[in-house]
Amino acid sequence: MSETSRDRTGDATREPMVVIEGVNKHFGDLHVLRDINLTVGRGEVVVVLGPSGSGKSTLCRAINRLETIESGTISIDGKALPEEGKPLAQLRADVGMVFQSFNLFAHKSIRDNVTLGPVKVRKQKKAQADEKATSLLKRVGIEAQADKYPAQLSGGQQQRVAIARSLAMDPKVMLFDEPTSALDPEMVGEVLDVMVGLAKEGMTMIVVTHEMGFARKAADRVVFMDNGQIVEVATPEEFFANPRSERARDFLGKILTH
Amino acid sequence: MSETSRDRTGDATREPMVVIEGVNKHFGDLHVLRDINLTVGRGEVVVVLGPSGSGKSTLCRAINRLETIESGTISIDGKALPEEGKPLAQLRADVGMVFQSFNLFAHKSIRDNVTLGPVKVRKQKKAQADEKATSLLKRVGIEAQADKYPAQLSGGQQQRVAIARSLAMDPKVMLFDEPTSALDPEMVGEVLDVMVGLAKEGMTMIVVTHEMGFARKAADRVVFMDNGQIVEVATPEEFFANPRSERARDFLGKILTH
Amino acid sequence: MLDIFEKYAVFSAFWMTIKLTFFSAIGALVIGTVVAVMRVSPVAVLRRLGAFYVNTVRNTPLTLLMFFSIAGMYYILQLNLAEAGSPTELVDNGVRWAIVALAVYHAAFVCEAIRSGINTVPVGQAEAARSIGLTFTQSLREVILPQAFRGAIAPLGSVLIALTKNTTVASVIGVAEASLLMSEVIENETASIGVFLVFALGFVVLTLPVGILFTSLSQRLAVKR
Amino acid sequence: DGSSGGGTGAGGDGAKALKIGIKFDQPGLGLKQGSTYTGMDVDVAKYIAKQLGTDEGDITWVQAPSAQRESLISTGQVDFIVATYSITDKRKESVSFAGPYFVAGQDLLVRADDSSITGPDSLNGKKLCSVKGSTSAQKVKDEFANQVQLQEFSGYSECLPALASGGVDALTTDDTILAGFAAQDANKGKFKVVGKPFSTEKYGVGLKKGNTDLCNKITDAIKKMQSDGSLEKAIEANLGPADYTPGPGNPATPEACA
Amino acid sequence: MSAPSVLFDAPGPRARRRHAVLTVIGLLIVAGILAAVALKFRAEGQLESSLWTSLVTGEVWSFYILPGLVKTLEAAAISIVLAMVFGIVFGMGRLSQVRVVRWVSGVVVEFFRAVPVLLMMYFTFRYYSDNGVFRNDVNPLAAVVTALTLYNGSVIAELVRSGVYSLPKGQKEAGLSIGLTPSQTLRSIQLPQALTAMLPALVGQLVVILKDTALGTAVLYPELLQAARDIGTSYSNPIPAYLFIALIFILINYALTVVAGRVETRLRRRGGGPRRGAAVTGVAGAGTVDAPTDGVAGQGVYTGDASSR
Ligand SMILES: Nc1ncnc2c1ncn2[C@@H]1O[C@H](COP(=O)(O)OP(=O)(O)OP(=O)(O)O)[C@@H](O)[C@H]1O
Ligand SMILES: Nc1ncnc2c1ncn2[C@@H]1O[C@H](COP(=O)(O)OP(=O)(O)OP(=O)(O)O)[C@@H](O)[C@H]1O
Ligand SMILES: [Mg+2]
Ligand SMILES: [Mg+2]
Repeated sequence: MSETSRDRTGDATREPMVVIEGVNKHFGDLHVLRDINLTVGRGEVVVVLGPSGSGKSTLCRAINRLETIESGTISIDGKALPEEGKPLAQLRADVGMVFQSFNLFAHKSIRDNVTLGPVKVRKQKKAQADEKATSLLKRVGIEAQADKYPAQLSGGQQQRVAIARSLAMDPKVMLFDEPTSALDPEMVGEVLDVMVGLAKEGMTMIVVTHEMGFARKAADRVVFMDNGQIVEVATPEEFFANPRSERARDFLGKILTH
Repeated sequence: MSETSRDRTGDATREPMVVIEGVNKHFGDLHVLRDINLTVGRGEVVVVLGPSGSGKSTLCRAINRLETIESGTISIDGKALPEEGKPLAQLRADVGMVFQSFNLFAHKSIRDNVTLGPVKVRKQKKAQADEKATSLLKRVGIEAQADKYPAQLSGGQQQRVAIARSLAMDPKVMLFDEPTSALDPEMVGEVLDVMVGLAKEGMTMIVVTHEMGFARKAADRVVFMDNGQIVEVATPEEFFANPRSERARDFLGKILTH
Repeated sequence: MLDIFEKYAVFSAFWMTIKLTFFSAIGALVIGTVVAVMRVSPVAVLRRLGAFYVNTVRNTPLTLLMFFSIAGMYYILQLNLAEAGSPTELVDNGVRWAIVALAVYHAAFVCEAIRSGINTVPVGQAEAARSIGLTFTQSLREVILPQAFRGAIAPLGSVLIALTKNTTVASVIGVAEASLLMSEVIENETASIGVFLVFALGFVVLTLPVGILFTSLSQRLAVKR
Repeated sequence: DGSSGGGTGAGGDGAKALKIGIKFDQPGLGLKQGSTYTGMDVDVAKYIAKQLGTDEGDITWVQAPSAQRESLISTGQVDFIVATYSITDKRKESVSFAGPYFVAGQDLLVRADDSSITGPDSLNGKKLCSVKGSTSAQKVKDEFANQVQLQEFSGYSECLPALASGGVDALTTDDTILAGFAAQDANKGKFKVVGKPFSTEKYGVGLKKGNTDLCNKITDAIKKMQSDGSLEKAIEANLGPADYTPGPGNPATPEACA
Repeated sequence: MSAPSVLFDAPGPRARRRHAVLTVIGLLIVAGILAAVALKFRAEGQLESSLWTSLVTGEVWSFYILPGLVKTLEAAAISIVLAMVFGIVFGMGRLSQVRVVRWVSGVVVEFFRAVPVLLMMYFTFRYYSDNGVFRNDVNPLAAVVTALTLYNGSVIAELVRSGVYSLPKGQKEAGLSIGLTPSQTLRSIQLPQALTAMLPALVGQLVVILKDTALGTAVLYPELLQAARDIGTSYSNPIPAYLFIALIFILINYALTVVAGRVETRLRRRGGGPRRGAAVTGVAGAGTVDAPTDGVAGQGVYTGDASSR
């Protein structure tokens, strides 16, 4: 508890972008989010760690209301999360989300995957959206594949398209839920490189990952969850060198030994 | 080519357990195994590395004839691989195999998964097989779950059961095909620990894996494959410190940077 | 509307529907299993024959099969399924050949249901069975069939329901089942919605429990993966 | 003479076109063979049409299946029907009849070499074929031979192979229909009509109830057809090849229109 | 054969010899049955050439077979279009947010799926005739189309529903997360994919409809089977005529089945196939990845096919 309240103060120099207060959530009898408090500042990169089932994905999904919460509040850029309808859709447009399993729209070409949101939600002209898509795809290194379909791409390429799709909406914050754990090891690097680039450019990011290298290299803070609670919040240096809680030590022991 | 022939000499002090000579295999037009030569000595631990699609799994599966080969010979403990029927089944009983996706028998309890082979193939008494199963399950740390079904266990637990199932047959050699890549990171360790233990006890093992830690810790030799060929065979120290081939350097670069 | 129960033998017509369903279901299961075995066998010719059976039968209107059955088999080939010279020879042959036609037709679907059951078994299960040294028959008995059977329950249920409804086609060769009676009733009376509902609900009553039973069976026995 | 023509049920303002209902599937009576129509009923209809001032080319032939005859007339889809239409009191309630032009009777068709069947009462223990939903078979069973066995098909033509192969012993319906089948080229010499009709079917021309004008004209036409020998010729041409002779009551005496 | 079989190991030399023996036995049995049938048919005079040659005359084709085929295709085409509309409307109904709509759609769909098509045809035909709903010569078509539409529409409604359900959950979530509203997501993400996933099953359903038009003879609809009966009447060769028409049905339906298969592999290649990423996540992945396509296609196989006549 002491750690979680400590976090509230966060990085005083940053304006808060995502504010999570007193959030609780059950799945049936299972208490998956227990009184979560977390503030993420503008431009901050927060890595969420924790064992399987600790509630990391649920937290991530709650932030754009893919999961509803039972109590507490979540606000983004000062606005409370709307409950439904157009306002909720508008908010989600401002929050990019990258999934473990990519979830590219299987029936649309790569380009159309990237332009769908801008055209349908942001009401951009198709030509304008196309232009932007091309530059985003170039940035993630797959402009050559723009006319292919998702199934024709490797996992690493698909995930980079997914990132471009999110970026096309000019999101205020981006959520990543284990973006590399469905990838072959040789492809992990190419996706992490894109993410490190984003972090450097000042994107606000909440990243659930097991890639300690990324956490060390790009995170401003590490949040360690276990059993639905935030157990520890620290800078990566502090956290990896000297985890305060027993559970975090145990977890790191398991992950880092091999 | 020079490397592959070099391997034949292998470790001169070891009696050969698995001998692979001049093996070729196509899938349609794709030449997935190109003139493979490899000798694995008794008690030796060989780690097979290589990019996705390089033929590692195919090689592994060819060793107990889950894939047929087109030319060349494979022999185990001095006996050529039988082509079918009882002799093939008997040989397979001597070769343990652990799959990426565990493949526990979904409709049988953990205990029955482990005792099925001993009872049906080795014709052991049920009581005796049960006793042995209990001790094996204890050894891999899941004796408490013996009466559950596979779906009720975590991935790490399932994979440990799969290892116990293979061990119950007292195999002469064990094949592992990416045994940890379907696992959550915290569970990788528990499976690797069991494998390291086996290696220490002198089991002959052929392990396809991306876990460099395991390779460093337990392997006697590392075999690097690319595009259906064995490109390099070396001790782990040599291989990681100073890969001779361009392709291996490239591969290691991708895997180890993050 | 209820007086049709007094004027017509509604229940005995449905009893015929039930008998047709029951016996042809058994027949379809037997033939379908044999064809399924052929279709999954490693022998190319048997696989082709099995596929030929399924493709032929499945693409022929049941009405035609029904006609071939009685006209071709009984009247032309003179395969008598009843006691020759018995006073019920024709009726018996009609019913029995209808059962044969229904069985032959639905066997194609049973075959596909069984195949889809086998397809629910991941290849890894078979490979694991082989890799611990089980022989062909052992891995079939211990690992594959127990799982395949459970996977086939739901599709088999669908076939049984379809079969129940398809017994109505026996009316084209004059078998006195429910739909023949209904066509008689609306011929003599008028085509009132009420009469239709009586017969339609009869089929709902017959098929609903089958659906519920098979769904719950398949869920209860499902292999958890 | 018939130049006034237009006694059509519908409008009758001098139009010469006629829509006439006939059977399409009864050889010898009303059979559609490609674009030609043959049979006794067809000849009768053509003769009547001619008397009404309509050329053969202006006749539209409409299929009039038994069950639909009344509604074809009442909804004006035909001007009149000549389709083995028996005059009964029940039908007179909804349509008017001109005629009868012919008296048929229910009879039996048997194999040419079968002398054991001499009439309906010799059918006990025999097998009888008829069409689904027809009352003629039921009549045999109820009134003459309660131990007769019944096979019902959708059409008479399906009974014939069964009769030929000995699967059934007799086919029952109006003697005209039977004679029509027996007179077909492919059946010549194979079957015979027993020639002991056991019912009286007075074939009339059905038309809209209360159209006495048209009824009278048709009655006149029928009388003329009888007197100039055309009717006899039509019967001989269509049913004669089966050695059929019209039963008692022929030539029929048309009734006065009500 | 390259795909690993659940049931059989790769054959060795002894197995291959055994297969050869079984091949010969199988062929002999089939040849024997065919010979016996042919002999009996000849004895019954059903193989007389005159009975068969009449089937290949231009007259029979232009006056019976082709018109019958046209009628069959006409009824099938109208029915499939209406059934699609019915199916999409009620399928969406079953997915509706409004409980009453969901419930009513459910009852309608379940009812019409449970009632035999033939029963429905008998009834609608009499009902239309007695009440003069359509012109008399249209009544049979109307009855056929009504029965086929209600039944197959209900099956398609289930296909739509299961198609949408079988999509990976992530597709909907990805749609929502780029800011589409739930109904936009249903329309531009879920439905198109569900429809493509359904396409093979839908073509399969076309076979069912085409085959079921043959029930139309029961209400005097002049389709192919009726044409066969008419040929049998005109040329006194009912058995050859029926066999011949059966052959036509089989060929058409088989062609459609092949088309359905092609469509399926095409779709699989382009999009629906198992994704590499999902497969790597492991056991659970391996199972669920195939589920969407198999789910729909499978559904098609047994609800669609089996319920056909
Ligand atoms: N839709 C759901 N219904 C019921 N239980 C759920 C659901 N989603 C998640 N859970 C459960 O909630 C708990 C937290 O799940 P969550 O996915 O948030 O964990 P996680 O930390 O992301 O784990 P992982 O590393 O495995 O992804 C787990 O025990 C999970 O089984
Ligand atoms: N049954 C099969 N049919 C056709 N091609 C196959 C089959 N199995 C494997 N392949 C192909 O053979 C090549 C080698 O496959 P293999 O699975 O041995 O590679 P791998 O090194 O194990 O890769 P990974 O790291 O992805 O498991 C790949 O290109 C693969 O697509
Ligand atoms: Mg998660
Ligand atoms: Mg592999």
